[in-house]
Amino acid sequence: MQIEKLQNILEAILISAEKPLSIEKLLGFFQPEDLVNRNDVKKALFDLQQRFTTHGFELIETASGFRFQTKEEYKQWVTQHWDEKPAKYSRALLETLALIVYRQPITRAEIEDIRGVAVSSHIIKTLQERDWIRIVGHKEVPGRPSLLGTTRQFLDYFNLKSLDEMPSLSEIQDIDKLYPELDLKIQEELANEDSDEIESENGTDDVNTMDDSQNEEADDKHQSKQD
Amino acid sequence: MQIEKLQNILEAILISAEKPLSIEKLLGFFQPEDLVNRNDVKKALFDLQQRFTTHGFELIETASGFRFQTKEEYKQWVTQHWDEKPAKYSRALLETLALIVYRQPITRAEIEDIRGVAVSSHIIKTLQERDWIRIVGHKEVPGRPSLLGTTRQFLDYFNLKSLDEMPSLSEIQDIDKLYPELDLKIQEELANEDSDEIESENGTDDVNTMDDSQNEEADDKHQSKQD
Amino acid sequence: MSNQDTNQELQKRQTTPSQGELPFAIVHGEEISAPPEDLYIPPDALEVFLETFEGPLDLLLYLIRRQNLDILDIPIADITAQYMDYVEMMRNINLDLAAEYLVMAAMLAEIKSRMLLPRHEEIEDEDDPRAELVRRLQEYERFKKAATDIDELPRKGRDNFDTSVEVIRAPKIKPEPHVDLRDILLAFQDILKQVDMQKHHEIEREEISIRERMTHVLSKLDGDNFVEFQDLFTLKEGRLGVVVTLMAVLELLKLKVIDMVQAEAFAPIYLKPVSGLDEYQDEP
Repeated sequence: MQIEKLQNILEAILISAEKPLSIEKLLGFFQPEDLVNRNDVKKALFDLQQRFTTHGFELIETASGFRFQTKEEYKQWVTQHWDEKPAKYSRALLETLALIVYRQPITRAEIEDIRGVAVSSHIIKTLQERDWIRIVGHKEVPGRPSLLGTTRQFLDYFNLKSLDEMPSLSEIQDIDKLYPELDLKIQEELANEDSDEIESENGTDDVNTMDDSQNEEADDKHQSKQD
Repeated sequence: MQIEKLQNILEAILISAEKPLSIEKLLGFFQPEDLVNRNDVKKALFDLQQRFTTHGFELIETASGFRFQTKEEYKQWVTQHWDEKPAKYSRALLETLALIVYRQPITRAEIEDIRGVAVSSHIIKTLQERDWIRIVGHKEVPGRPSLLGTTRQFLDYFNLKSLDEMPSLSEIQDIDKLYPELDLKIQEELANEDSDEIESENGTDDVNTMDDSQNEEADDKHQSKQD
Repeated sequence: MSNQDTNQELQKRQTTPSQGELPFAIVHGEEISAPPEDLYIPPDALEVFLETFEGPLDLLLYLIRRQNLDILDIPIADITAQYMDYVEMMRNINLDLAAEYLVMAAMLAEIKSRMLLPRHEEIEDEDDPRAELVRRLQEYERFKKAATDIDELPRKGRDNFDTSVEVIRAPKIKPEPHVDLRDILLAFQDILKQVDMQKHHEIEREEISIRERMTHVLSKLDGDNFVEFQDLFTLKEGRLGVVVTLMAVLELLKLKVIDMVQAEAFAPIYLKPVSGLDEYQDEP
């Protein structure tokens, strides 16, 4: 058999193999009429190793035989096959975070009081591990509960210089108008112009409608990110 | 990024991928700081395809993207990895699939109409489980039967980029065009009195004569086609 | 059921041919009492053989192709007779005969009888009685061919195989969920709505800057350090900044989160978190 053909056959066998293959095992792939001997295989494997030195993967020899593997230097890209999609935070977590942002320093009991439901330790732990909140002190009431506040990392993540740049409550009421562009400067301007309207809107029955449209918009955004 | 490095990274990504990857998906493996754009990827993939033409495996493009696979000419060796023989598909399944491929969107009743027999639910289920076909809609007739069509996975499985690459269907000949010719022939034959033998063979009425003379013509035609 | 029975059955049928039918078993003027040549096979094998047909169209195509006949010009009487023989065979060996075969038998008989009628050559538009059958046969044959073509396409797992290589991976990093600033705003807006409905104005408009400064002040007081009141102020921030800090300190005092200590009049004022009080009690 021609050396080029033998090389290609060995390549095809090895690239589709699930385990390393020894020279003996490789020889087992050939029939007597293929006229392939141990030395031929050995030589072809050696040539193959040379052939792949400049590639993104290489032919290496381990204790149990030869196998192709991706090169170490490209692992940062290859590993991304197995990257998990980032999870989404729960509504409860976001509400807790929002309260810590706008009402800091705040105790867990106060958060629970406002939200009307218990705040799980898991949520607080997640936010702390993310370095977005931390305990900034203790309230001098029975039990001396921790007071929670946001961190520098929180501001960095959202590209804020300070919490001042967070939209004010009145601006939040008008959030529909501000999106899709989350430009704080635009928000400020709009808030100033439309502040009258905001208040009047606030009193209407449109709450649900507003909610839905926001959710929808949020979903759209999420999808477009996934695409 | 240097073209050689990009090629190697793409090689490493594709050789370790479990599914074909589109250019968009491949782009997703890079960070902004990698400075890789769509055109770079496209060009690198093209070069890679060239690079592997002389190898035991190749980089091909199918409907969902690019993938490495062993070349067909080495299958007799590669197949020996596995004890089991690759699945064979029944004629009934293949004919049903062929109708869905060429006549999509098509209902089950329409398939049955052309094949002249009932289509077993088992076949439809198998095709769906293989992800080769799917319900693409419903026909607006009583009962709103499902309309079946092929999937991208079907194209991937058969190494196709699009349905255009399927072999074309054979032509249908028009029986009506046969008439003038047929009449002429019969008259000729009658004039030549060549039909004696045939008549005596069957010893019966005109109908059979006609049938047989047609047979002869058919044979002639067939031969001339073979010539 | 034996071959013999089958033959008898066939014979019986052939002795009573319907009008105008050309009995297939009368060839060269002689009665043939045996089934067609290629049916001389054991019943078991016959069953397998018959089952290979994908239906009446497939069987008809087989009969036509076997004799090299032109599909456009089928000798309908011959083919009908042959077809009926096969159907009869299937029945005789108790093969589960699909209804489609009988429907086709009826169709063939109908075509045959129409073929028997004298043809009026003056009527130009007269259809060949076989036209519909021929159309269906051709249509079926195309897809029969297409099925073969598909089967011949190189395919994954039979002709081409996936690659499988060892992968050198980087340590796995679980990505943190992404949050839009907007998500927080929406969450807070929801809270406001809920609160509006329940307790009125528990959360009032409030300058967030004071809230932030409270955190800031607290973080400066964090740990073991006493902080001098004046150190909390940054003059660069101007009057507004100073006022905000002062309000933050007052708010914290009100909340009893921090405590203010002054040893004597005009001495420096120190601030400390309430939580640290016990530890520093003995200090000046």
